[in-house]
Amino acid sequence: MVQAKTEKLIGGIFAREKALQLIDTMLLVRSFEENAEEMYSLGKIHGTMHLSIGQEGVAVSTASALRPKHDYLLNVHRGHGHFLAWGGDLNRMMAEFMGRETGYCRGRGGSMHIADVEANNLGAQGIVAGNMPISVGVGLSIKAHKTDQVVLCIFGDGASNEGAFHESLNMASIWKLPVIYLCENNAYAMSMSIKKATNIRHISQRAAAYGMPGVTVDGNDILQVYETIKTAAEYARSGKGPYFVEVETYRWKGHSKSDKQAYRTRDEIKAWMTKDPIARFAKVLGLGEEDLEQRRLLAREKINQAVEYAESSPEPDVKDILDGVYA
Amino acid sequence: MVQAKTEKLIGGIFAREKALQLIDTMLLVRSFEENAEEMYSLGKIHGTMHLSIGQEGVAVSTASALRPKHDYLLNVHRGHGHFLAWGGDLNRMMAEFMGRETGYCRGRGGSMHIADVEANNLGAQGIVAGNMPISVGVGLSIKAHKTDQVVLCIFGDGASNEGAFHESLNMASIWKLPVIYLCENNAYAMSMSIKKATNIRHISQRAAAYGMPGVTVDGNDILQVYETIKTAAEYARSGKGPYFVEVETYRWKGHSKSDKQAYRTRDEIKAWMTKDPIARFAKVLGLGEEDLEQRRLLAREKINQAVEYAESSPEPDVKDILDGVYA
Amino acid sequence: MRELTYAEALREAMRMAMEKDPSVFVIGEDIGVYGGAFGVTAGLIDQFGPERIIDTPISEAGIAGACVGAAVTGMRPIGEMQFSDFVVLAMEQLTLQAAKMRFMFGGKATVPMIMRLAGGSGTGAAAQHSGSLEAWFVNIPGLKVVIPSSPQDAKGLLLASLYDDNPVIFVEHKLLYKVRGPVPEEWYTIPLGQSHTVREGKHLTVVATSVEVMRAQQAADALAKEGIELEIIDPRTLRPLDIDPIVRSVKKTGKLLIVHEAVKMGGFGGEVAAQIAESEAFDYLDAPIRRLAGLDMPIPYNRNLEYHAVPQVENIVEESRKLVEGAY
Amino acid sequence: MRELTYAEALREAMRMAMEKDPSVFVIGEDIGVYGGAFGVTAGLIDQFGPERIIDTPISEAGIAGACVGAAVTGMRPIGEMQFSDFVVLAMEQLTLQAAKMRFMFGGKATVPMIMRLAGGSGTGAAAQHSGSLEAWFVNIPGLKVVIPSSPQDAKGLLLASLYDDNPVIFVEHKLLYKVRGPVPEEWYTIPLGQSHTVREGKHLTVVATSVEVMRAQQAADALAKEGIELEIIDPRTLRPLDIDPIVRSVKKTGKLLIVHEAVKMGGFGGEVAAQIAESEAFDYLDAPIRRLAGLDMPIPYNRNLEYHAVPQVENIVEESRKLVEGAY
Ligand SMILES: Cc1ncc(C[n+]2csc(CCOP(=O)(O)OP(=O)(O)O)c2C)c(N)n1
Ligand SMILES: Cc1ncc(C[n+]2csc(CCOP(=O)(O)OP(=O)(O)O)c2C)c(N)n1
Ligand SMILES: [Mg+2]
Ligand SMILES: [Mg+2]
Repeated sequence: MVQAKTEKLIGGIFAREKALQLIDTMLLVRSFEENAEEMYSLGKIHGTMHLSIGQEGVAVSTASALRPKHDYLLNVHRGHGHFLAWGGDLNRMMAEFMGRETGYCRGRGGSMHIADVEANNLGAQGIVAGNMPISVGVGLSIKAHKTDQVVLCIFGDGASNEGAFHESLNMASIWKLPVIYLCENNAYAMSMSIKKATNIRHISQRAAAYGMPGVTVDGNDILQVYETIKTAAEYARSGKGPYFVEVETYRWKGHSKSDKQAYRTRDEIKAWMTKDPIARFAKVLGLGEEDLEQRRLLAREKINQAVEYAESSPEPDVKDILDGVYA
Repeated sequence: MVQAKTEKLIGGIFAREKALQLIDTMLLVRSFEENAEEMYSLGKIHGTMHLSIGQEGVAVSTASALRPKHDYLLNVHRGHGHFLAWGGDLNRMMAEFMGRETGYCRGRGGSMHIADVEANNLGAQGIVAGNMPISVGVGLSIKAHKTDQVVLCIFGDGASNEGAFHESLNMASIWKLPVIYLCENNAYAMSMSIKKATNIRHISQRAAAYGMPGVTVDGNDILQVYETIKTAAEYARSGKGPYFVEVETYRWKGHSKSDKQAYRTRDEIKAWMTKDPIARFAKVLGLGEEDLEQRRLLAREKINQAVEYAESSPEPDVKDILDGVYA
Repeated sequence: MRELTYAEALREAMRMAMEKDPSVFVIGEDIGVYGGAFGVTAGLIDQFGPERIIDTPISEAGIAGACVGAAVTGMRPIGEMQFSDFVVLAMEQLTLQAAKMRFMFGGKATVPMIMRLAGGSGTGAAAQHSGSLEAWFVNIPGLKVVIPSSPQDAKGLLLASLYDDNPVIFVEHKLLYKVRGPVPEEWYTIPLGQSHTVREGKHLTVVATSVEVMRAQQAADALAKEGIELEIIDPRTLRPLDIDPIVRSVKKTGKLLIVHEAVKMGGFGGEVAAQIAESEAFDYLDAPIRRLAGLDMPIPYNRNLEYHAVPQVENIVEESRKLVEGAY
Repeated sequence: MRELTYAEALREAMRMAMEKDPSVFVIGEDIGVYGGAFGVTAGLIDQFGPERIIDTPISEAGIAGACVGAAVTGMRPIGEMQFSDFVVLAMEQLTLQAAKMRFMFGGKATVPMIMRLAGGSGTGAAAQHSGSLEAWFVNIPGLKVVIPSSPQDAKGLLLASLYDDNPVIFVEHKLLYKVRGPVPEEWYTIPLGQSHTVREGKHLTVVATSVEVMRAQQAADALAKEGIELEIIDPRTLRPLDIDPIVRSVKKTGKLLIVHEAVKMGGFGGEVAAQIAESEAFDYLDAPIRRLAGLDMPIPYNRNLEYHAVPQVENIVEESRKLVEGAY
């Protein structure tokens, strides 16, 4: 089944070249986060960050089904993968993580607020569901400008219980705004299992409460996510309104740095690690381990260069501390 | 069909005596509001108020299916009917409207905040959906006290688009709290038609988003509402969790005092006036016009006495102005 | 000059802006056919249609977010909170998103939006519909806070706010909507961050905002008969605050009375008092700085209590007299 | 005396209260098995179970409402906002419902609840996770605002807040959670509305709150070597504010410096300055009242900028020296 899809995709829409790029981007994201984790423990990065290791498949398949820089991105706190898949520059991203003046936000934002406004990437989000009301405004703006853009609004399972989720989906629906609501259901909101946080089987069932199409797909199946987002984007671009996509995936690491993970079992984590989106897609592409290792090394190399770039970049000057508060 | 129900009810659960009380309460509510409207235009009542004329059926049937004073009431801004049906005293209610010291809230609350805490009536609500998060807390309190009480949380169609609606229903559902969510869908939120405000046919469809039972019934059919609330109450009391009831009804008057009603047609209003819950139930009971007129006069008389009581009551003393800010 | 009410002046400003600039739109509850709870947007939907005069469901966070998202992508939205109290439901979008976005993104985004709030007491609307919450926003860097006290200021400040590239909290007062005053017909702006000396006098500096400016003027008329001359200054913009004219005035009068309707404790008046107390004017003060403000309570329903809950003309007269006669 | 961290002191207070009183429960995000984002509730769920240590979905308005509804029906809930910033999503329940309910109902209801906020900067959490919003609540009658600066105060003030029949906003600081100090083992309360003179001195009165009390003490140690003696007063409760000890102190020292981490403009310091400027202490001031507070900006991510965005020990030392040496 997946195999069939693969053929079709690899053959048609989805050239093998592109497929290999997705593998490379996933490897880059994972290396970036493994490196970030290490730098954090070495004290080279501070604050907090949310690793998406295990969820990389969603990021690369989603971005590849859209038009990054043309479309808008409202990213989530666990958004390193989406940032890179949207075409983010590794050096300036690393510089932002290390709080340097050369970072995307001049070191003022960090992991939780990294944005690339020129690329219509309107930033990661520190507030759960905080980007959802904003998606309504971006949607209105697109309608007013009469373009064929769409908004990709990303959030987690936990965000689906915020009031902002409700108000935003309803408004987007009644005004037929071109928004793709991408819910990354990784089974937990920090320590809160989605099974305890709601009384329904699939978060996508909530789309019906707004008269909006909603589907749930395997977030670690790149081709399936790709096709679903394609469908959603066509729907939204054609003026039919918003589309809700729930992807089921899993984060291998803790929620953030302070997480002892007492709320889940090693076995559960292990089970999900066998569904590694990278390994899975490599298999689909018939990519061997040495080939993969090659690519992994290339990714690591890029990361090291980015670290060099960031470390050789200046810190913000304290005399500029008030820069950017007001226009 | 209704006839059949009636027989059963009038015969069994629902003695004719009780049925006649419901008629009398509806007449009382209507007279109260007609009088309030008049006093307002005479400047004897100030501020604003929300008349429920045309919706009286919901109030009397709901309260009669519950245990006022034992159960909890979280009332809505358009809640005069519910206040009286819950057993509110006409004199102290009128005194509150006229801002007198003898009023339920010592004249500090008025129509929008009238409460009778001793009767577990936790007040009307000035904030749309503002009582919904509170219902979660009252539900938790009932669970902690292990009583068989339920919470009646009333709100309008417009409230169903507030974030608070979403968070509250979800919490009540996952914790199986004994709350009856009564949505009075009177077709408009101020000037906003529910057809424009949402993209779904029935607000009760939203209950599914929380794994909660939800039904929609004719709000001007007293017996149907009565039976539905009975079912909901049994469900909630038995620990199964919250229950969502949408009643379709209509307000004959404007939203509040400033309403020119440019958003709806006279015909629409006329059509709904033929569904007058009082006339309809009188018919069910085979009550003649002169009998009804008799009862109407009795109601007016009670209102006049209440006005006398209120007008002869003292205004709050300015030296007590800070009373009640802090415990 | 041609006279308009405060509400008409606001409407005219919105109309002129929308006629000139397609990026401007208005969004809020019942602002279309209903014309807004206080009639401020009456008729605009007939001219601009439902795409630019957007009636919303009852979703205040959504309204604020709609403004934020539209503003950061090139529009100039004007949002309305039907009653200022309801802004409590939009604080996340206004203070964590709109106010901080530009800074968090390293100065690379602009959020040119206005959120209009219908504030204040005096209509019998009781505790949940009579709020004066401007002090909250004054504590939030990234926002500007504008609070007009006259029809002329209402129009000029609204147009200036619209073309300021920062999010502006625009605080109106229900009792002012029907107040008439001269309003130029042409397009004009009143720069944000400029205090306005409404009346000159030598005995006492009175800093007042919103409806209290009107009351201070009436008090000044009464006191003038006794030979007491008030100098009334209306900051008009609370953030940024143009303190210099107040400093100069206090150096001249040696006395300062601050008047606002909002609750005194934690209210904006404290900021003015503090800035004067740490300014060069401090040495010129020959009496304690006094604040006349809302009592420490929610707004009551009863008409008489409501009246006494906030500063009225006679309170300003009495307090001014005491200060000038050296009672403190 | 036995020493505990600020977090442990808070936990001990909650544990003692829950052991004694079945009406007490704690509700918030990740407070159960996770133990809270800062470990304050660690282990409590093992002792009291999920019915009394209630993990919630991410629904801050719901958490606040759960507290309001439970409180008005006989419980004594303790709510937690994982980061103080998230309280922006609960403002309606806290300020329009909890704060006003008793008054609106003619004094016939009580809402005995606590909302704990994990506030402040210094952890690199950037603009949306480092807020100091206490000034908002100070402007809301009906609420009490408590802000402990030491483990001992944390326990005593939390127990006092729990048995106060009004809604209490309890402002904690992330950087204080790990700070150790002596904490009595028994049940004790520190009355709300009592300022605490942390250190006596004759040259300058320093009013500081939360983490700045600690910094002020370090500054005082440094200045003591130069012969400059600071008198440090921690209001501990911002609403109601116990101003008398501050007035007495200023009459003694003739100088006042107010220090808090929150942004200066519109911050709580303005209220203190204003109350002193209108008090009898006014005549004793021989220097302008100074405020040292957060810069007018959101909290930046970069460690160095973050450090400079709020008052540090050296800033207090320098500002105190200037004031005492008559630089103003
Ligand atoms: C309004 C708000 N509440 C709480 C938090 C703290 N917080 C940050 S991420 C998170 C969990 C979010 O879960 P989910 O939405 O499922 O995304 P995930 O982290 O699982 O990717 C929480 C509780 C926040 N940042 N904002
Ligand atoms: C949070 C909030 N937003 C807006 C309002 C103003 N308002 C009061 S009632 C109302 C309409 C409510 O409609 P609905 O919920 O359908 O109840 P109905 O008035 O129709 O009975 C509005 C917009 C309010 N009181 N609170
Ligand atoms: Mg999750
Ligand atoms: Mg309605």
